[in-house]
Amino acid sequence: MEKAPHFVTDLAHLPTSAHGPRSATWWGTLGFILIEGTGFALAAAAYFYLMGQPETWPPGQAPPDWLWGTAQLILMLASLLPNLWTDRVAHQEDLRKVRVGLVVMSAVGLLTLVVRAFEFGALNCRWDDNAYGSIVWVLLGLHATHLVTDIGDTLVLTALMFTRHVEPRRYTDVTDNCVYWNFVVLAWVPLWGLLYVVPRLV
Amino acid sequence: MSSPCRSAVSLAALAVLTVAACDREEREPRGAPVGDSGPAAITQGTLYAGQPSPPGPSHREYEGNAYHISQGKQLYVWFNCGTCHANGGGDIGPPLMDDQWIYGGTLENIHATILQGRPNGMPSFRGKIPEQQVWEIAAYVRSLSGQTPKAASPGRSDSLNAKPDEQRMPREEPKGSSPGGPNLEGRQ
Amino acid sequence: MSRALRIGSLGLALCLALPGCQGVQSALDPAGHQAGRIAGLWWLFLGVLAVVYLVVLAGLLIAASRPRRRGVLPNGPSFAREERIERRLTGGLTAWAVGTGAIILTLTGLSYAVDRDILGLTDKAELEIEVTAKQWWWQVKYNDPVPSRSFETANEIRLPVGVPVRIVLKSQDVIHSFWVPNLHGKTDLIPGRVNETTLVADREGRFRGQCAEFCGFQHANMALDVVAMPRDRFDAWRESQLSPAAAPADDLARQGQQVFLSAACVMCHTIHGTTAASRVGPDLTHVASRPSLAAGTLPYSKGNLAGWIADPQRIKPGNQMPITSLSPDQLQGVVAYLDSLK
Amino acid sequence: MTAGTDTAVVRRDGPGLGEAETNARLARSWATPPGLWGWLSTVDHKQVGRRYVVTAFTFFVLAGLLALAMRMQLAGPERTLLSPDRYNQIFTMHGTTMMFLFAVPMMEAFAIYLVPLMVGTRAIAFPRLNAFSYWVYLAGGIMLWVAFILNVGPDVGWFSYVPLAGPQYSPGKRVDFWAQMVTFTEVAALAVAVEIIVTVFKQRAPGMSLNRIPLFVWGQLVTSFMVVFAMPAVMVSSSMLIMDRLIGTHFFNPAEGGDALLWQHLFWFFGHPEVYIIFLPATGFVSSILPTFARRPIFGYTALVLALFATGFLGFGLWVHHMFATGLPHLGNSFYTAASMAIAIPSGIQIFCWIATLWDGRPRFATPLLFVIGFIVVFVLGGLSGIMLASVPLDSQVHDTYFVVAHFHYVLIGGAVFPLFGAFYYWFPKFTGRMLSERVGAWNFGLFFVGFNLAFFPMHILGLIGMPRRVYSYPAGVGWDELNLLATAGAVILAAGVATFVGNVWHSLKHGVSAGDNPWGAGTLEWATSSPPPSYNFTHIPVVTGQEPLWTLPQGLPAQGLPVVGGLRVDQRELLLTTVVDADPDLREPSPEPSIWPLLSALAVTALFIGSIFTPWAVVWGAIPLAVGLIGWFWPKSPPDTPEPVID
Repeated sequence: MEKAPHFVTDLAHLPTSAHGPRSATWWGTLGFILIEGTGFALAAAAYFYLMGQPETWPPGQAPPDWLWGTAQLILMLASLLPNLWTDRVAHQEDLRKVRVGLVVMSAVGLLTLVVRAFEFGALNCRWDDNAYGSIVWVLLGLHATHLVTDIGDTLVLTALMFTRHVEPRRYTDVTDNCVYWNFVVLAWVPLWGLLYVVPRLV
Repeated sequence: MSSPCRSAVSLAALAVLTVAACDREEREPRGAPVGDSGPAAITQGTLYAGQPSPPGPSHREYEGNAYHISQGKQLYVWFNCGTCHANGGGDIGPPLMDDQWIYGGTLENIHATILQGRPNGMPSFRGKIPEQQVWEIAAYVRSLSGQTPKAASPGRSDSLNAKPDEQRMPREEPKGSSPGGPNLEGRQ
Repeated sequence: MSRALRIGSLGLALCLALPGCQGVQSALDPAGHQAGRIAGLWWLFLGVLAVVYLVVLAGLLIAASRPRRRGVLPNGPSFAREERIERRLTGGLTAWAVGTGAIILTLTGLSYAVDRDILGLTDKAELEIEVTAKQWWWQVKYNDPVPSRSFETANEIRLPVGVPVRIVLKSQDVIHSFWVPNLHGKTDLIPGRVNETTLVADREGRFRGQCAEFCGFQHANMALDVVAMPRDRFDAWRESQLSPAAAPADDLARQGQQVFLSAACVMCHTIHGTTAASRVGPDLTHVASRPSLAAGTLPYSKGNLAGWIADPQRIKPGNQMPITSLSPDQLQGVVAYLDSLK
Repeated sequence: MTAGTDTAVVRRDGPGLGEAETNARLARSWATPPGLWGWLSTVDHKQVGRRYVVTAFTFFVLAGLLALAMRMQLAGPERTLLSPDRYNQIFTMHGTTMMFLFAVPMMEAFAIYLVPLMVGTRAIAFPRLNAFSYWVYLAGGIMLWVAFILNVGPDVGWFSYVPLAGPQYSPGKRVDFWAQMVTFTEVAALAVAVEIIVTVFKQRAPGMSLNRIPLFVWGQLVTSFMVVFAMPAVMVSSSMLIMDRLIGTHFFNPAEGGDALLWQHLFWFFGHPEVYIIFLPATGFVSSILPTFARRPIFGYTALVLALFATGFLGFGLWVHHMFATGLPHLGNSFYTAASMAIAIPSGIQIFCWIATLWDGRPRFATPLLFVIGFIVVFVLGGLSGIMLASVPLDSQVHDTYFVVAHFHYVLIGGAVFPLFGAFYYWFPKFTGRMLSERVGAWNFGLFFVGFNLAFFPMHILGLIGMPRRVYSYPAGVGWDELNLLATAGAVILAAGVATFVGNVWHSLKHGVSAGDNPWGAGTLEWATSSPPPSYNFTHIPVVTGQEPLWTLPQGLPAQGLPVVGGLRVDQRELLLTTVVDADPDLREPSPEPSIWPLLSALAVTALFIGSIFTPWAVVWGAIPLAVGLIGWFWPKSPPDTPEPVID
């Protein structure tokens, strides 16, 4: 081993952080999105499976009131605007704007939680009424869990951005967080269809 | 690696957490041996109705045991207790999930009630239901009002959803044991 | 078909060399059309796949023992790929993959054909038997368009030889699986669903069926007897089963009946012609005519019956029959009474 | 050059820094703190991987002892060594432990240890997540076994079919412990899968383009993707089960619109891919061992990679063949017959390539190769009986009998444990720096091979002559007695084989022959560093020029003279990230320091999961310490990283 190694390249010029698929964290986030997306898909498949069991769907009750769920849908789709904006200013590493974006996203996130609470309250069933109630609560709860974790992440990032921990890698954390919020929003679109539209179609 | 040390520590911690589990999870199909004093002490008659008997050895064996309570639930259905008591809400017979106990709400009281029968319709099952099964049914009846440990009480049945399952029942402290005795007439 | 038969008989010869291929619970000792077709398919698969296996083993042996072109250097340098050999091996690989594909395509086709053939029997059923699985025994009901000609028994199925019988399968508690290997493959009994299968016995005999899906404590002792008998004897048996239970003939049996009707027995069992009418446990109207006790756990005999009633939890721990506190006299009476219920 | 570039401040890997100095600085940067604290806070993938190996092997031995207990009970008819209640717990624990606590974690263990070495990087991606996954796995395993010892062991089979496992027919907490154990191990497995995917995608050494990735790494990559898509199914279903049991949902209650078969669909959507999750890494062992001992590169690299993909893909289309007896429509079943049989094609291709490699090689029959040959003999038989099971009519007879028991032990022990023992013998020198005894190894193989076949071959016949699975007892006179006794005798010999292995390891750890860097003359990168490797894996990141970098060195360079790249920091933990397809150098990213937070977070998760068995509110209050743990984990250390050293 004491022989001189055969250096072919010097990589000192390489950058130490990058956004998107160049960074490892982005791929890690993608991995967890895949896992959770599979979870959503399987829960949705269970919904369709259970739909085939009783005569009517929802069994013996009216479809859930669509007001709060649709409000949630609109709120979430609207939240994509500040989210994408935050993503852009994080790419530009503009600290002031990133702070604004994160504060807005934290507020929006907490608002979606409030709306989610109303959604649960307005449901047409309890989880222990029947299998329909069970799967509805689980789908809504599964998505709510994702809301909670992403909002937790956003809040911590927001706090970090107001401390001395600001460095280039923080901006890539912000962009990864934006990617994750896009997923949470996009997951809600089919779930909303499943919970509020499908019962009206059958 | 000092894995033995680590395992021992974790083991001890978990053992403390679950130490009560052994009795709760035992599945003794022959039934727990209950001393003769158990039923005999109560079969003194309805004079003592309503008086909570001192907990006998059977308490933990049946009330704290998930298997026995679950067997009791099955027997409750099989022996058609629901014909009079419904799912515990009461119908022809008194409800079993509230805090009112005409003839006492301890395990021994309920055991005695099943064996001896009571006026106004409760038949005696002495000789018809083996001792061990009576204890199991009594334990189940206690679970209907949340008197058994939650970890041992039954979950929902694979049947129509008529009421919340026993392990989620609010605990109803028996009240029918005031010194004035039970108001038997009130039930008639 | 004749090819399958040839292979089948070859296999049968092989099978005789194995211990216990013949048996009351053997898929390789078929006594019915379906089991016969499946056994034929099995021997065919075995033949084809055994050849494949031998080819692989031979290849492995040749590869491992191939004379070395050059000496072996334990940790010497490896040698590189040679174009010529790579090409030869690639050709071999292609042929191997195509061959594998052809074999599995053929086997899939054969399997499908046998499946169709077996299902073809479904529409030809002349009798209907409803089997309800319970932890851990089988309730068997012979359905008849005339309700009064329906009757119930337990843990035994009797079939007329050569007559396809529809078996309607239900479960009262957990998932069980109905399996009589000498006659047919298994079908699950699933709570909330109704399944069907068809049985036909080609020859007389007594076979053993057993629950094949794990169902708890006493899954191991949940068996049933299947008796294939000629049509006329079957019809006679059927008539006898329709009659109510025989009245006790002597004092001991009479006393036993009294005990039965006043003790715990009556809480669970039915005996037609008496006041015992609970449907929790097996119908005992003709219990003494059955080949076994406690769902195939014990062969029927008076002694086994007494032992079973005296302590069912020793013989089949965890089963739903409780220990009753009958005195020896009472026990003797009950046994005498039940033994008279032919 | 600026003033500060004398050797004292050069903190980069490069010609300017001597080898000894580079190693010393890397050792300092990548060191794990000493003592207990370091032991609890380490994020070194080799330490974590070793723990995984030892823990999973312990569970293997425990589950094996349970198997022996079962064989003792079944040695003769109507034996009463074990009560039915105890037996049911034992066979459930055996299956659960083998599948969830041994097989999958063991394969992950090898991935955690070897993948970073094989792709030529200093650490696994997300090392703290890796440490966390181990603690969670350990907690889940201990929880299940403590429950079992306290008579709260699950007793409904490793598959936990409802309604038997549901609230009505499984009173108490036994099944809840099973369901939460699933959650524990799946969290761990999913975390490892993400780490492996990212390590393989982003951290390969420069030049390791897709067509140069070692087959072991390909196997682990495909496996990780299968984990990502399969494990959520069992998490969804076990969550449904525990909710049915604890808060009264009705997923599996037919009276309220649920269905018992929903469980089976979800469980087998996970359960069948699970078999390949165990088998594909084992094919990686085989593809690593064979070229080394045949002394030629593997034949059919591309075909083998495609076979991995095909298996991984088809593996998701077969689950219904576990449900042929449930009365599903027969036409649909035939589709699954075809799909199940089709998987024989990629398997056949793999077998051909391995035999061809051996055929064209100059094999040296060391213990690892013996186990690989045993693997082919045993696994092919299991594969062929699998073709029988794929046929609907044949399956209707042998489903849920001892034929199936024989089949999947041939597939899983044959397909995974034989290669695993080969892998132990092969990589033990790398893990420990010492060789295992070859002489004892031959005994180990012989006992294991003979014992295995004696134990499991008779079970094929037992199943055909009617013996169902999962019975604690069987009657005399049905004709099952002799074969069962034979199987028990085989099990004892098999156990002696495992004991021989344990003895070999025990002895060799202290007295084994010193191994050196590359005792087998192998070609992949894990052999290009010392045995055991240093905390930073490689002094310099190598440049890869072929599938077996140590065999295809550029002309004139000796084995240890791989071309390398310079420029990475040596004063801090830094990794080289490369592009996904071509592995071109792209980025230098820091790698996390040791931390106690993964352990604390795992403890919080443990409290939450175990608490939730007893009250659903545990999910709410348990989330608070968990949140604290996660924030502590991800909060950047202060002061921020020292500024980049500058070199002209």
